[in-house]
Amino acid sequence: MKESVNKMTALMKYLPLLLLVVVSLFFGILYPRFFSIQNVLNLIRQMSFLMIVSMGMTFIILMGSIDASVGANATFCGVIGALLAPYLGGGAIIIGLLAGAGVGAVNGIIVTKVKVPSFLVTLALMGALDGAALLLMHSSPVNISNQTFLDFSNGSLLFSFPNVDLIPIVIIVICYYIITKTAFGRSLYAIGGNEQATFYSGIKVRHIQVIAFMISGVMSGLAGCLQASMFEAACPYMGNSFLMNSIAAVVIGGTQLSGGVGGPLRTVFGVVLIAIIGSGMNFMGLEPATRQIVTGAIMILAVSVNIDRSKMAYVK
Amino acid sequence: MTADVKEKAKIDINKIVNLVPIIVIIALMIIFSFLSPAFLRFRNLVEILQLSSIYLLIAAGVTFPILMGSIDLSITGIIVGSGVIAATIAPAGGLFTVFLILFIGLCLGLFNGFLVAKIKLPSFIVTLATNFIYCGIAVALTEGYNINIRSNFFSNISNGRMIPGIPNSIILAGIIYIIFVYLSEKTKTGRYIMAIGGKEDVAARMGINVAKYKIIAFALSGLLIGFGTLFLSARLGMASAQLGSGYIFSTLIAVVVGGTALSGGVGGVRRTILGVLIITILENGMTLGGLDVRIQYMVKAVILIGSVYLISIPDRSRQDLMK
Amino acid sequence: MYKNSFKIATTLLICVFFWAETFCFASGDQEQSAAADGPQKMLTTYATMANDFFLTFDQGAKEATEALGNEYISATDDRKPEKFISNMSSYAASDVKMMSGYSPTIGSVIEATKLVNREKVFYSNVLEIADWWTPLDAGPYWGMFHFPDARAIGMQGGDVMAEAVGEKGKTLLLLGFPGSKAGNDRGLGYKIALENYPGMEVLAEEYGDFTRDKGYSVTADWIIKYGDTIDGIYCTNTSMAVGAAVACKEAGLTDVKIIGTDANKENMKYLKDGSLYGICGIFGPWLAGHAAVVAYDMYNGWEPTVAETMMSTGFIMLTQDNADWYIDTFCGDNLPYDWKKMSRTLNPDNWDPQNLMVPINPNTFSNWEFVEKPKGYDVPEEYAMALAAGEYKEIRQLYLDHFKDHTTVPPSSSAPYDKVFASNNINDETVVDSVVK
Amino acid sequence: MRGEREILFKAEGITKQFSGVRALNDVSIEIYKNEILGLSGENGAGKSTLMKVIAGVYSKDSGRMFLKDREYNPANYREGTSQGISMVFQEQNLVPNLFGYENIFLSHEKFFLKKSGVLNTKAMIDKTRMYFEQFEIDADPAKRVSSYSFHQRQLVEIVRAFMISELYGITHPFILLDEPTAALAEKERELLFSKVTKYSENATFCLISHRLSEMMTYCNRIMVLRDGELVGEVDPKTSEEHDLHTMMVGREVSRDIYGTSKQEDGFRDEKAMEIKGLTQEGVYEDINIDLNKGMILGLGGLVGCGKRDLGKAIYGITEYQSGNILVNGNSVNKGQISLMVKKRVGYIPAERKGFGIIEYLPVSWNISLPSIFSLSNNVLMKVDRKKESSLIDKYIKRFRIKASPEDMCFSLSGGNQQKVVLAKWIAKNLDIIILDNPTRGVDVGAKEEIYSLLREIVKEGVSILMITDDLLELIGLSNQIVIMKEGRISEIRDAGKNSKPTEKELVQYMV
Repeated sequence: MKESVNKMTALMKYLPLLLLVVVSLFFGILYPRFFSIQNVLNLIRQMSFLMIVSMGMTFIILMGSIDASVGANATFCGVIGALLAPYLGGGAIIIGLLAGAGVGAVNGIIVTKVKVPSFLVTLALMGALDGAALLLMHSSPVNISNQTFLDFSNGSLLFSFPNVDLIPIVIIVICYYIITKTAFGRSLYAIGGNEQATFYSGIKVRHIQVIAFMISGVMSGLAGCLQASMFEAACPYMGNSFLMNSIAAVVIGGTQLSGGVGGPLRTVFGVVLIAIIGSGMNFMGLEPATRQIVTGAIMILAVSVNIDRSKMAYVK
Repeated sequence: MTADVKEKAKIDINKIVNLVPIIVIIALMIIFSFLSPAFLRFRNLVEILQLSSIYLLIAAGVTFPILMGSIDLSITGIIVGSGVIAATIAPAGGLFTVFLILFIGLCLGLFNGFLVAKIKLPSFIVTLATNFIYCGIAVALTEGYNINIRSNFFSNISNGRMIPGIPNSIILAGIIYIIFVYLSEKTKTGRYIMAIGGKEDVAARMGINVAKYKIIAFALSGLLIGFGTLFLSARLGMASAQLGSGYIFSTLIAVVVGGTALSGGVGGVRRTILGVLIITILENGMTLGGLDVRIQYMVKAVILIGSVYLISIPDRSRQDLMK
Repeated sequence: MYKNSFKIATTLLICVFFWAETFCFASGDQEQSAAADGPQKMLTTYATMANDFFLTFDQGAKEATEALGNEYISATDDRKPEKFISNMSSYAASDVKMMSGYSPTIGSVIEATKLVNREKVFYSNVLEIADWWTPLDAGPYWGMFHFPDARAIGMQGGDVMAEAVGEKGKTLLLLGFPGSKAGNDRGLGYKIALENYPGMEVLAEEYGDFTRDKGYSVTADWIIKYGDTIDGIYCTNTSMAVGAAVACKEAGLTDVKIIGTDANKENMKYLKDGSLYGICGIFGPWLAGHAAVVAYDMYNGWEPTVAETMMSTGFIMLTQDNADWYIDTFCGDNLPYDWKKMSRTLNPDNWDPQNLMVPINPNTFSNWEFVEKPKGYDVPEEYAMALAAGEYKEIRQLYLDHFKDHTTVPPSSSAPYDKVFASNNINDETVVDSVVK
Repeated sequence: MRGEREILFKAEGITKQFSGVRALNDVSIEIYKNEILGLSGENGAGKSTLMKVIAGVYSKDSGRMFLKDREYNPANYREGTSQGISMVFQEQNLVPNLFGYENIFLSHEKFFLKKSGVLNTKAMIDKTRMYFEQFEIDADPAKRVSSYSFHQRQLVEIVRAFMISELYGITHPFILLDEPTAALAEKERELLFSKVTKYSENATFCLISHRLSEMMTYCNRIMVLRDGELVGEVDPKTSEEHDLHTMMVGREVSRDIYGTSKQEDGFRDEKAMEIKGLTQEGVYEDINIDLNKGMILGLGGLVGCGKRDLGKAIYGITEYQSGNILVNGNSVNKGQISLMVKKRVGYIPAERKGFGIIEYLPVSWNISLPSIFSLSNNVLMKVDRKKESSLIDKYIKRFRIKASPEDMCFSLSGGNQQKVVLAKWIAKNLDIIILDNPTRGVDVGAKEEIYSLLREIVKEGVSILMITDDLLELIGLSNQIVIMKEGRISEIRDAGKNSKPTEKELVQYMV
């Protein structure tokens, strides 16, 4: 009986990829240009922000927590970057990232020390950050003219490979390494699986939680600054769409909100799927209504394909 | 003997903690009454209640899945869906429209429940997805415009005043709410939902048809959101694909501030009203007080975290870690 | 155990409410007496602060209100109709007698205008109006509706585009979000205009949600799909236009002509540096300010004639030529208007709207042309009678005569767009009026 | 009582397979009215499965069952209960967040419906209260079950059996007890059995327990299962515990499962841990214990005497008011688990599922969890997979854990899970381990293995502080025994290889 189970799980492994292939083939056949290098780059570029944020989100969800402040945080950091760009140029980005880390730390500390469920803390903080961002930008876009800051997205460190396309890939590699290869990553899974047991095993659960939230914060900050530098301005609410999309991406990938199950590559899958569908539907020029319905349907399909029920007590 | 001591102490804490929301509410009212004299005007308080009545029904609705340990994020979708579909079928705004709104709300909820209980998918993502779908349908039907329902009967459901000075929506919503509080506490359904929230496997073994009651919980959520939609559309005299945006977070927060844990099994519909009042009073008071919207966001954050913190004291004494 | 605490809760709340009720009558009287003299509260409502259009909108209303020596209140509703209504009614509850502003969805106008008539509050609004719902339907307290005609704006955009690409080319159309009447009508106008140019075609149209990033991503995909065959992109607001411009720049498409709508500080720089070809200015601050002034006049006894209840207002087309003029005039710390001068009650004889205003005939209102009337609805015949009585022509002439202060008119140097336009649908087909300095 | 041999329940040729694996093979038993029947066997022998088949939790593949000569095949547990057969499960069958009475009538509310479809809560509470008094349970039916003590909850489940069968007009219920005493202390155990014997005047019981001694004392007959087959019957009156044990495992077993013979008393006289005047008002007061290197120090006492709280406090899970702890001579500041672990102190909690293992992670990750940071080089924090896997394999072999490293922990038997928990600490090679009821819910075979493992590691110089409710374990294993009573140490007694105290001697210090 073990055999059959193994077969099943093996199959389960490839179903998501199959889904991805089917979807992209579908668009590819409809529009040959869909597979052009140009479009692949365009795709990567379009998914870059979401990819970065979702990578951060993966850390949090693996722990069984959730970070609802990613979007607002991205906006906030973007604004800070944009405001400082004239004075610090590229350095503004560093500050932006630090700001993100700071916000993450606040999240983490409230969650672990004050002990309020992360969902609420981050949700409340989301509001606060939106407010702060609006105050900072006086409610209207902050244009950026500083070249070094703009090069952060449009320049290219590697050959003629634009940074916007490069950075998310680098981030994926780093996150993959941290989550799957390091002790830190391992303890994330442990916390997600059974916080108490992990705590009793002498792992510094609180530290790890705070650090994870900080990582997620930095990722949001990075996405924010990148977006700002790409659009040459930090706009109000520019990060709004990240929240739901990043959670969706992570969960579509098969990482469970209860924590302990999943991983970075699954998230990559989720983001790629979302991006391909989005862009594909732009190609088809679908009505927004149809888009929403398709998106919803595919989300359900993807989850039902990806979810590994053998690893959950029961589905809530 | 030591246990007893602890027990006593705990009870005392609980007593206080259960009063926290009320204390917060009263504190807010006093503060705002100084911030703007108009706040405590009878008409304004009525306004607060009328706004709350819609929130209340929706929040009460989503409390059921949450009690079960699931979650319903398709609030906006159901509001938009039920309103628009009903209005396209029966724009006249008669009894039929009313019935349709509720019925469609129920059906959309049922669909959520079916996906969660039968296909066994996590409610979070399911409802997130169905939210897209329902909104999509609504937009498709209206091309995004809104359908005005110009019938006095319809608008009287919300704006009429059987009792002079008090809009019907307050009274009706109150009655409906009480009925559902009763249902959640005094009937099999409510009890089973609590049981599923507490220990699903035990509930199943004791012979409770878990799937069935999961579906029921989501259906109830749908129905109550339908009621909310009814009063909302009645008040604005229209159904639209733009309605109900931003209800998700405020209602979820209201539920939790009311003392229902997202982990399920703890709390109840009864207390959701407090959370709702806190939120509506906050919004109304700060607007009247002429506070900058951006500041409002921050104040909200602080007060909400604060009250949740106070409410969750007894739980924390049990669990020393938080997710 | 929490049951009894809950009982306590309810009782306490009830107490508070009763206390409140008694308290409210006491304080209420004081309010009334206080209200009689001294500065009045004037409310302006709009969707959200996080939007450059509404930001300047707020500025206009504020300046106007304070110029009239009153106290300015603003309320935002984040595009939530229910919040919008509840804001209005709680301020009505606190004896605010003058309200003006923008309503988040067209449908909510009906309830809002019913409300002001219930509460006896003087109200004047801008931009959004419910289908087949006129001030006379709601009642006397809804004074004037201001409307820079969306269709006309779009049509003008079409002409400008055609001119820009030499009457021959493939263009794209970026709409707002579904359900934004203004957005869709601008798009409609654009397409209508292009029908006069056989060489012009619309490759595709798409909703861009009025945001920069959506505008970017949609355009990016279009570029992949249509390559460099794209000659122009018409956007129903400027944030999307900027997004589109960024996308084009990245793809190395330099000579794509992009036209946006709503001119404001932040986006002018893109017009100047040529990444945008043109922007249509609709004078948001002026709309807000004038609406406030109307509410003020009504509070002080002025009553609009039938023709005045719905007015079409002026807009301009900005290009690189007159960008500097616009920035100098409108993007300073203070707006160039003399708000007091707009008031009919403060200056009964030499009032000046300081913008082109033309009465709208609801029976032929471009906004409702393709919307069928609700069952049993008919436009109040006062309008038809007024038209027959020639009132419309008078009013139109009246406002033209009083429009002396031409700050809003571009300098004649900036040909060809040296006019301020306003649609005029007194005749049955939509015609565009214009005024030159 | 065994006079009139009236058959209450009969099962013929019950066979049950789980995806190919035979759990029960052609089992036939008869159960007489008013008797207490014992079912014994090693883990996986199929006794729980048999019970669950009888109770209707599982459906049998073949065979027939009769209840009072009537054919009986329940579709689910609920049908079983409504026909008078109910089960007290090992993992308790109550919903913690519901009230006592709600739990009792859960899914049988139909008897308390008003016409309006509303539940008659008052009636339910009254009925429950009545029964609680009748069965001498001092718990408030209108309180959440989570506030009941473990022992109370068990009684509640037994009472539920009576009440439900009464609802369905059955005066004589048949109650199956699956390891009811696993988590109970001496006194409570006696209490429970005194009740069971009392109830058995108008009920029939079937009992599973890993404590053979109590089976021998309280059961009328004991059926022994091995590998899903009935291998024989033992009459407690005529035979003794060792025979039963032998029949269970099917081979001659040593009479000394605690490995007392292997016990070494001549351990070095250096202190591994000193506890000086540890005090937490009303829980434990002025505790002074010295734990020498390489010794097993047993900490006994009644449930609620504060011994387990003490253990938690020492490990830093809970705070204590005064006193201090020295590890290898230097003191540690309180309330910091990670710090204790750094000082090479480990803790094995009694609630395995809650605090010991991580159910939905593989065995390997569970074992390497405490040492994971030391397994990673500090530069890039990379875990050294080679080292890790070799470590894991080593301990899986050494502890004879019957599972592959990839298996999820929840799929393991209690014994193996406990071994995993033990392994994860030994793998970190500690100096001191605090054990809280190390063999709770573990079958005899596994117990023996765990005991011998403990002996081994002690030889390697690890010192063990063992907190246990099981007197025999306490006596058999410890070099030194500390008895606590109402939060204070009432007796410290050396328990050398040949100078083991008797149960009586110790019990007198407990009560």
